[in-house]
Amino acid sequence: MTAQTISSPALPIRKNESSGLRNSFRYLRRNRQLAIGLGILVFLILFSGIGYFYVDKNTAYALGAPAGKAPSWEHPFGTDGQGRELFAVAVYGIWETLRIGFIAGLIGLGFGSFLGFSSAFFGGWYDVIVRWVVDVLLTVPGLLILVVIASTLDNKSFTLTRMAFIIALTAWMGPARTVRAQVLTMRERPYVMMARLNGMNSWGIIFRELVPNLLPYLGASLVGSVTGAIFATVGLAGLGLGPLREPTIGVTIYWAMGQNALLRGMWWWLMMPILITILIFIMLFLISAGLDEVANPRVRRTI
Amino acid sequence: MIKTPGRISGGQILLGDTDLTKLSEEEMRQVRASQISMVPQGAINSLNPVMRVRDQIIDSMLDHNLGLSKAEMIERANAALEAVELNLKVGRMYPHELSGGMKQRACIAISIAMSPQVIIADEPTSALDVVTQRQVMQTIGRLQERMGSAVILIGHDMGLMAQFVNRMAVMYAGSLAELGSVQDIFTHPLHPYTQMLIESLPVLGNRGVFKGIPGITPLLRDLPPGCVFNTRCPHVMDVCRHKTPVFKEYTPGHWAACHLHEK
Amino acid sequence: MSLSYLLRRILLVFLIIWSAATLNFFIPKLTPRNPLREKLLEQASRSGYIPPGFNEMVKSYEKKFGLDQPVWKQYLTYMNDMAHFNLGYSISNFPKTVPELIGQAIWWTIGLLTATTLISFFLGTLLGALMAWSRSSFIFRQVVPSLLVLGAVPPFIVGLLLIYLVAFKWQLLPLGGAYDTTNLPTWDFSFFLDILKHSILPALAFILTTAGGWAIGMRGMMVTVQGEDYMTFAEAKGLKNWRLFYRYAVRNALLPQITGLAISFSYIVGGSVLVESVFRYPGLGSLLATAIRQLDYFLIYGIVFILIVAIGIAMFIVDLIYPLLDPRIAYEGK
Amino acid sequence: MSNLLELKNVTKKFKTGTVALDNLSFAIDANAPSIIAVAGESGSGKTTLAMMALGFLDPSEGTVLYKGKVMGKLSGAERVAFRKEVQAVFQDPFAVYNPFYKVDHIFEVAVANFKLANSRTEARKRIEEALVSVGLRPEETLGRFPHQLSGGQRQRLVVARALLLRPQLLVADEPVSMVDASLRATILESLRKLKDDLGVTILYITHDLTTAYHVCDHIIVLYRGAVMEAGDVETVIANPQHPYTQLLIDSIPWPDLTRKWGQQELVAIDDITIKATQKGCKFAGRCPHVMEKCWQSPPPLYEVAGRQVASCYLYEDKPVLPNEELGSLFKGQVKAPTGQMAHG
Repeated sequence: MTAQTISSPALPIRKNESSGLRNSFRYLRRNRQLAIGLGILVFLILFSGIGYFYVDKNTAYALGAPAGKAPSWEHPFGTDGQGRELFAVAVYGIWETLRIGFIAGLIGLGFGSFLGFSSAFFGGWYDVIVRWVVDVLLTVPGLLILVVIASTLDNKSFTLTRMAFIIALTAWMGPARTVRAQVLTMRERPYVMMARLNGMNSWGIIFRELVPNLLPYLGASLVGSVTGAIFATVGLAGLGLGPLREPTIGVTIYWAMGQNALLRGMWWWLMMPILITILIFIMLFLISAGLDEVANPRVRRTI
Repeated sequence: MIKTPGRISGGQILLGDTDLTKLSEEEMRQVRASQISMVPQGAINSLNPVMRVRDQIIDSMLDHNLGLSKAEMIERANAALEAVELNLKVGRMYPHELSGGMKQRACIAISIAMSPQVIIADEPTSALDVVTQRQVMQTIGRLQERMGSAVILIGHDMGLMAQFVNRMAVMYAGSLAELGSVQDIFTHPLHPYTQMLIESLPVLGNRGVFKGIPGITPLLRDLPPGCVFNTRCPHVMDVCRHKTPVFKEYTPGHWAACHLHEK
Repeated sequence: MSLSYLLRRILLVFLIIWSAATLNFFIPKLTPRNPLREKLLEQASRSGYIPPGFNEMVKSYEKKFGLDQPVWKQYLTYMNDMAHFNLGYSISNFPKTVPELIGQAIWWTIGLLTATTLISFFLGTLLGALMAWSRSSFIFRQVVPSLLVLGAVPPFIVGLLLIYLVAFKWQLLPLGGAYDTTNLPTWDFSFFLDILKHSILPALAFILTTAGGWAIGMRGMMVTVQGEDYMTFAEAKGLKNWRLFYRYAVRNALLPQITGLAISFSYIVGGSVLVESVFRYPGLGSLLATAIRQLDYFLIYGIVFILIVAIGIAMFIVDLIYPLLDPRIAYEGK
Repeated sequence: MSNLLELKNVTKKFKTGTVALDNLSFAIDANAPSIIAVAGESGSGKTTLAMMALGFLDPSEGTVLYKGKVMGKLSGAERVAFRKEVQAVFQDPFAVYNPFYKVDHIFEVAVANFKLANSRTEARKRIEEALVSVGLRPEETLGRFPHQLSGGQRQRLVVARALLLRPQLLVADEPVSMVDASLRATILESLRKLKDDLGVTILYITHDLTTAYHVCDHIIVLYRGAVMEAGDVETVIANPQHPYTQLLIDSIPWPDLTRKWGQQELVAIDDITIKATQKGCKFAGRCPHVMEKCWQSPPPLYEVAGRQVASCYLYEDKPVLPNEELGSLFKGQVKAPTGQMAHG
């Protein structure tokens, strides 16, 4: 007769909601791209992390080793025409490249998502201005802006960390746009109304209701800005901008091209940075595709 | 149109004397729209947003060797639009310029353009307001009489059934529970599910009485043995739990699958 | 097409060009010194002689960036110059002006980029559509997708790889340049073939890396579109497979791709600068790389400015085409 | 006169130019708990009205008053009180849950923000009581994620939340339209218990006149942002006076073979021609009885019978009820529904 007596049987629930770590591993088994991408990342970090302690940094600079040696047991990746030990260059170059990428990517993501959140949530003129600025700056190639900035600065006062900050200047527009779009759709969700009915204020809604759901997007955005930043470091160095003395991947490419490595028969000089760059970008691509699958389960199977 | 991984594992689907399950994909394609057509559920999104309405009527004729000239096809498309009481102007419009009711009528125009023998209308009005729903259903009804086709109305709204259909079949968890004329079903329901379904309907008068059907529908991959309704049936007997009832004709034209009536 | 749409687009182009010009004006000003003047003098002293008219050039720059003027006045003068494409002299190629040098190089860039962008867009979109189409053959659904990884790699890196393998190791195609410099350019068929031969590798580097992006985007849209009600209804209409594919699925999935095309110009140009410089292709990219090496500031700023203007115009053209393809935009605001 | 919530000459225009509500006035007196149906088709402005009552939308013109004070000018404490006293049940019982949290979240936040309990155990006890009284077993529902529960369970949890908060006004926006038909009765029954046992006034927003007829005491019929007819639900549904209400009720597909559709001929609507800027009666374009004056100015509310008003010039000889007194219709003794909700 009355409502109390009915209670529909609960839907079956998987027993033992085990620890987060085990769940993550189970998830990685299904999301193979993410797994492989993260695997490469761990490998690269271990490679340069361990190398950091065992490889003499001085050999990574010009005249630190005999010049023009082909790869051998003694010089695993060979040495370049100016006497750099390419194995040492790889160890420090990977480290520096990833470091620049992550510093610039994190700054870009932080600033971009702040703008995205605030403009979507508060709207009005502020939103209009942010949107226009982002639209315009997204149209201007970041690399060209960086070329103008970097060429104005003095090569001597250029450190890698400073380079990271400069690159961060062009890394925030993408996150600002994606975060804004996501917040705009999420802001209209009924659970936000529910939170307001529960007496939550705007900041509570942003941090307790929206941010947790945005994590996959923020992750994907971070990978996006890191990719952009690494592209920019390698690209700038390839054009001959930035600290050209430092042993980075991009700088090595610059010297290998400028010194006609191929014509001088030193193919390893060019191949080492190229293969490492390809590995780094494939890693970023796989991670971003994997995260994409987390964020939009609808468009599964990216590879 | 069963999408993979679904497939038809047995049985026949007869249209006249043809078994549709035996047709090749190409033959089946020829059958669609020209002999069996569909009025879709979500009319709002069932039209191609980048094509004009009339082109969407014509392209299906183009793909069914009708031997018509372009002009004749336009003629026919216009006739279809007129049949669903749409202005001919609508033919040159894009879907986003139409209201919900107009889109649904445009969809009907597409489905009847080749005068099919069977029109399958799958909840054709579930997204529409009651007045628009009535207009759309009355349009379908008039067309059905004029073309002499059969309309299969699929839906959960018993009210709509009572208003529109002649014969109806009640399905529960993938099986037929009852089949009969709409009078039979509403006045002498045989199957307990049908009875409860009818009792749960709000009617005018008897205000405040409003019943539900306790329990939940079983999952299709995990059906109970015997009669599929035995978990919710108030008249459940032992036999219902292990033996599947036979779908039988009890009075002329009135069929049901229930052990209660098997003597 | 609604007027407000058009106005918004025009405004966007102007904002892009204006910000490019402003960028070129203010960035050099960020350093406390007057780097332009210093560099000019440094250049002059490095080459050991002062070319005729050099003083005049210095003066023209001093006028343009004159420190005696208030900043807003400098800015106005500068903007006026930019509006007339008065981009100044090249320091290392004096007395050639920046527009002259750009004028020689820009056609190579435009030619290469237009061709490769179009090929890459159509190829990638088609592959993406076929990959997502449920009735495609095994090759498209299983094999082609693994090639998408190439899209992750920057174009110039693939360019270097191609140079090493195809041009250096197997010696199938030239190492770089736009034509064989041992032949004097004569406008005949063999010269044309020569140009084509030289452009294969840079174009390939570009197509291999950008087509993947188009394919991924298209595949995502095709998956979405195939789940739409109008696809189910279209199938129930008994349409032929190719009509379903082309008129219904591809036609709708293509729209976001076109928007993507407008947005991607920035990436395309950024990537092409490096590809050109790797292949020493005589376009704006190589010119930029040379300018950077020779610290030829006005040339750098000029090239950056022109490239951004070109991007703005290309975007505008795509935005004008878009409403023709999507009736929902065309009627907006009617 | 103590109105909990009052709308005075409220008009809402959206940026797109659509007028969602047009000069609407009415008041809800929390001292005479009742269930008021706001019925209308899509585009009638009923959801706008709900959002406005919840304080999620501001009117373009006119004022919304909460306990006699203008909504935008509430003090901090009054604002908190408003938030607690005016609650809602929404249409989609999935989307109201943040997928990141377990379903407990909607209870826990409410308990914390409105200080509903002194300790965790007390909070837990009160939540469980609320669940039990909507027919849910706490151990089967709490601690789960929304996707692990059925639609009926999720919606009953939302109703339980309303029960826990004991609001004075509950806005129920199509609470059963996305719930399986067999579970509707339970949810509607819970709503009625909220009114009977806790004295909660309920604004039942719906497009479905049949459920409105069965659970509500009063009804307001909206068409394109204006009131067409209002009054006791029994009178209005059984004996509609406004041509629009007549059309609506005539178009309901009753599951009754003796009551066939279409006693009244339809005036075909060419949807394109209806303009938002139309003066006069909103229904004039579709009305079978349309007169010249219908196009001039909107008709006032005529008292066509006891506790029943219709905005239609057909009843010009009847006394006029001033717009702002619409709320008075919903006060005083109400004839309770005769039957009882039951479960088969």
